[in-house]
Amino acid sequence: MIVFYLLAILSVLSAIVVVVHRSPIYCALALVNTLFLIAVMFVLLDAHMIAFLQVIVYAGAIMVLFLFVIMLLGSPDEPASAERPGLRTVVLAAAVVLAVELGAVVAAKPGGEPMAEPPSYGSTQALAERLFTTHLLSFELTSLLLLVAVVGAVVMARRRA
Amino acid sequence: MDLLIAFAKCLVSLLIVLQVGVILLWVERKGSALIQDRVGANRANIFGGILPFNLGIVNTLMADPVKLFHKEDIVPEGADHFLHWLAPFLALFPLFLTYAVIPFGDVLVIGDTTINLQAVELNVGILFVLAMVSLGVYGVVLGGWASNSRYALLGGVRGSAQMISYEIAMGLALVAVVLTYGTLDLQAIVRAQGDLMWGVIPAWGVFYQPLALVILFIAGMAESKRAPFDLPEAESELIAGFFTEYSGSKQSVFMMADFVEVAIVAALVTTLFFGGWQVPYLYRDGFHFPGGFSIAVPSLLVTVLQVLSFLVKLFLFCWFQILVRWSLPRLRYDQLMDLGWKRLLPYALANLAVSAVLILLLQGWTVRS
Amino acid sequence: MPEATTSLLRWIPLLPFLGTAACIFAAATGKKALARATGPGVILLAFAVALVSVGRFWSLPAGGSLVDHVYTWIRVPPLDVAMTFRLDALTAVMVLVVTGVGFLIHLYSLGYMHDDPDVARYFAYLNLFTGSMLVLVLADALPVLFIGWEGVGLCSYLLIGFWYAELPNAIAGRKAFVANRVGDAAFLIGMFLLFWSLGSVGTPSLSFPDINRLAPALAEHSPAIVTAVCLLLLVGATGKSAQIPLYVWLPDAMAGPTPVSALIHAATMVTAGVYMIARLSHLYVLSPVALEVVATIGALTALFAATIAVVQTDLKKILAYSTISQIGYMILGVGVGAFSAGVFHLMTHAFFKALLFLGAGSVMHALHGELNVFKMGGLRKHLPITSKTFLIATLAIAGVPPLAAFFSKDMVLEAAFAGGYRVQWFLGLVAAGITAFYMFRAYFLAFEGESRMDPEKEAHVHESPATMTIPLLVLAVLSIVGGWVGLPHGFLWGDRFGDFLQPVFATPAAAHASAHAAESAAHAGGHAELATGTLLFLMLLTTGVALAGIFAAWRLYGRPSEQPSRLQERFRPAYEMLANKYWVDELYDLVFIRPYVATSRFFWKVVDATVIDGVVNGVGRVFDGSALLWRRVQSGNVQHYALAMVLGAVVTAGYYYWVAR
Amino acid sequence: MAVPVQHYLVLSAILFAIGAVGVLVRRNVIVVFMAIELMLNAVNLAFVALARQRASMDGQVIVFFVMTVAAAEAAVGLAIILANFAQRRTLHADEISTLRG
Repeated sequence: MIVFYLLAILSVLSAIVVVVHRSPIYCALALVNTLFLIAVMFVLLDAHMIAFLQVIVYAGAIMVLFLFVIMLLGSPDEPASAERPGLRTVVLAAAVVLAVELGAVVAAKPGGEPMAEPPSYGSTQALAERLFTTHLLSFELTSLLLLVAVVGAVVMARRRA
Repeated sequence: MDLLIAFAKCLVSLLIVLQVGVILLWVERKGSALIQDRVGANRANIFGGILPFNLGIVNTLMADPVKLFHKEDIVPEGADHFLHWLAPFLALFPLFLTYAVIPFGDVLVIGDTTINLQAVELNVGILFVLAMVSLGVYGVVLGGWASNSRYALLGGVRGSAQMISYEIAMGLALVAVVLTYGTLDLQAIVRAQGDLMWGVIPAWGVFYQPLALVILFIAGMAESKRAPFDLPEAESELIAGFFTEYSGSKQSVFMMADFVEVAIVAALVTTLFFGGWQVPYLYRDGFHFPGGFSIAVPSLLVTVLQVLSFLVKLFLFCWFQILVRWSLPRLRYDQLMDLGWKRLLPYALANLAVSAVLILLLQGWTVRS
Repeated sequence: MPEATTSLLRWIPLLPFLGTAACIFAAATGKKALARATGPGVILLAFAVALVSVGRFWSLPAGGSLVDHVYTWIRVPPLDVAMTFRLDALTAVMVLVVTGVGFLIHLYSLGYMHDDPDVARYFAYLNLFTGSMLVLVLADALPVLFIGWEGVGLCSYLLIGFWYAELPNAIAGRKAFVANRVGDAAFLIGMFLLFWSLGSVGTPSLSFPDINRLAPALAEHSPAIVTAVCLLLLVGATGKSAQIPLYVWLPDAMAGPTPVSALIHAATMVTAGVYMIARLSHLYVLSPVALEVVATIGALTALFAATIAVVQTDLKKILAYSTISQIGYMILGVGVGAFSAGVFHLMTHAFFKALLFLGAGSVMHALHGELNVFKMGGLRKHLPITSKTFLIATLAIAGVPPLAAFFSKDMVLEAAFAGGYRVQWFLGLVAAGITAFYMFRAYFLAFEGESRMDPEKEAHVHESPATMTIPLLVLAVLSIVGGWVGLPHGFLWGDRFGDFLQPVFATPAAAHASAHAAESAAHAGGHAELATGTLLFLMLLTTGVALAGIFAAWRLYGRPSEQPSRLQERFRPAYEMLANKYWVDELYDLVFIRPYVATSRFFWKVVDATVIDGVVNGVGRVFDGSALLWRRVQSGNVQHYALAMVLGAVVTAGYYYWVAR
Repeated sequence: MAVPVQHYLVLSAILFAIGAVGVLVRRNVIVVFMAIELMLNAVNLAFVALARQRASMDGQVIVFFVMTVAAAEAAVGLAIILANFAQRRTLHADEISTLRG
């Protein structure tokens, strides 16, 4: 219980750093941190496999790629932009309203105690069984998507040369 | 009591990895000297050479860290202080954590208490290893970037690309092993290797998955950024790569991480392919050789033998890595990428596919539960 | 009715279609040899399959049929059209004629089109045509028949305009297409009307067994609709079969290669209308009015076209008008309810008319395209086989016993007489005499007498190669013996052909819809009720008329004489009228084409240019103007778009929060 | 005592909104991209929480797919950013306003 609220507060703070910090590197690190905290929450929610995938895929691969690109492009710190204060206000207001609305809407519907879970819940095997039976087609399509992404990335990268 | 045991196990684990790391420092010095036909570290010999044997190891174990920790900590101008400080620890801690899931022995039975000799019992141990290894790259990247130095930056960029690339082959090789044993739990994998193939050969991973072993070993060495994969450091090109601008204790942390990584690769190889703590034909109640010949051994002794077996294997593979490092020249960058993407990756994929088919053929189509 | 399922029938049309594919490939790659081999080859195979199928059909009990369900084409309840082929007696005759005569003409084409550079394209079209025609005759449902119907129309257009580089040929093709479209439109409306109206008496369906089954109930329910359907379909038939009023395209269709004229515009396609009416006999017998109209149109066309043929000088034009005239006989036959007689004449006509056209082609081949009969003469010496076979065909078409058309034409006329259609019978009889006259006129002018050829052409005159003469000989034999399967009743073995076809057709007697039908049933009920004496008299009468026509032709053209030109002078107005084909083309031009063109021009210049273009440009201008305003939204800045999305999400979530909860 | 699923969902909504702000106000496209990843993760959290609530694995399966898509998106997106940078020498979202390369 306490662990969750600790994680929640930390992850919100960390997410705010992602959005407001002027150095892209720090943004990326804060995001890694957020992702890591969310992974821990996944563990709390009995989603072990997903939690580790979160670390391996997001923190270990995707975010490294981001850092790689940031370093490659030598991305400078963003100046504190005072050019669009109006926009900023609108956006913040919209975001607050959105958060309140979304929170209210999603929190209002479900309730009660969580359902009893089978002993294998969250295990690699349980995930794999769903993945390779009910969602087999989606899974195979995912492989296609990744292939397309690989080809697309290579083409984009090649064009520069 | 349980908490105490857990704490003790973690301590043991940490001690093993730390000691292995420090000992490797010495082994590497003397070993490289041996290979290059020179004497190696030979100063500050305790007792001034009175003893008939060299105690350089003590020197290295004690003096080197002490010296390093006393040096000035230099942070380059324009560097990001926080990240510069953070990077070495980001490099080291995930590696320590990795060690927590490596089993270094079977169970220790004291009275009624049975203690599993693994710091953290995790049923997705291999995933944990992969996760931690993939986090190790942050130390390199940040170290390179935070130093505000071209050399360091280049080292960091190289390091991140290299580690991401080899992680894939490594992961695929691991998947093949997981397929073979049907579990992600490292302790369970080691236990499964206690069986015998055809009643004679220990059912070690090396016999089931030889190709995965090779791939994992190569990828592991690439992950640890040591020759012939030391492009991120590449002293002849980048001075010291991503930790060019480090000194004193921070540098020692980086070097520590280097050796710990070696130890982890060795531990992984041992655990997954060479039976971990298993001693051939040794069971909980003693030796049972094929042919019916048995020797009864006390339980405690069995445990000691197993831990020793694990350590011996661990050092063997550490030594092998040092041997490789000092034997082979550095790859070119394109060769590095070719090896990772065009050799190891396809081989790992093929290995996985063949393994999957064979396992299905041998075990039938039923889902293992 | 016993049915036997088979998967053989689909190959009959499929083989020619495969041949088309092969020939298109050959045309694209220039492999003429491939086209020459596959073009006739697939038709021969189709003929063989047809023979096997008919053999299997033969072993079925009377009234049976072979059925081949290939797949379900359209299923939009209540419309359910199956791609099903059915082979019954009528189809058996048609399939054998189409594949048999078709093969002979393909064979002939090998020689005739030998030097044409586009021979592959030619065979592609010809195969496509044969396949479509086979779909038409094998179809078990009206829409499937319509596929073939349209397919043959398309191929006819393609082949008439085969030498499209010359403008008149292309125009002739277009004319054929447009005339056919008029008929097709009526056909389609008839088909829809039939489908729609069948819904009132049961589950509507367009397959022939269902139409036959439901037709009596429909006639009971609304006889006017049956008549309307029959007349609409008849308009379709007049288009395809070149009857009044839509016959005008057929003479122009002679612009195509001569084997094409033989196959499409004589032997097969133009008889599709006859086939269609015969196929729907169960529907037609329920509408005496429609039958009356059919018979009248047939008889009128027979006479009308025959008179025009008298003054034509172009050999192929003569044959074209004679085709129109002969199809008139067939229509007359089916119109008087003697469906088997009509189909019988269709078959014999296929033999001798194909022979005539191929003979004409052989002459053209020899004379390098010369077609004017006044520039021929004495060809008998140079073209022995062609002239002999041509003579046989001429005798056959003239109705000289015991050649083919004698029996078939006679049967049609007898049926008309017996059915009480006396006026139509008389018109047919007169047309028979005129037919004998103009055919022998053509024969005498072309093959007998002195040569009127250009000397240099005469030097090169030669008999055609074997690939061309063998079909001539085969068809000549068929023209002689082809009629023997349908002798008058009670005469030797009698009307085997009619008996064979009998289970397929309805007889007017079977219908009890109206008083007229009952009356005609009382009159006839078939030829059997004619007294033998009457029968004999009729036969002698037609033979006499034919011989009179032949004699007149011999008197005028069989020997050198000034009489023709004198007659021409004397009956100048009549001659002018005939030579100008009753000014029908001019009439159509005045009544239909000019107003149509004028209307089109109006729509083009006024409606399209101002109204439609105005609307289109106006719409463009409106968007152009508003775009000036709206393009500010398209800033190109991704974040502005994202902001719009987020605001949308805010509104949506707000809706669910405050309103929809 | 278990944390009520609503709390997870509220956290998810907050993180989502923070990510949305990042997408809207940051000029650096890489940071914008990272904010999108943050939004994806917020949704993932909601999925996993609801999956736990309903004791159904399907929510986790969807998260698996989201991760895959995110990986593909990152690969292509970063490639585009690289190509774009090579072309225009900028990472600012508001300067990249034409599709022409």
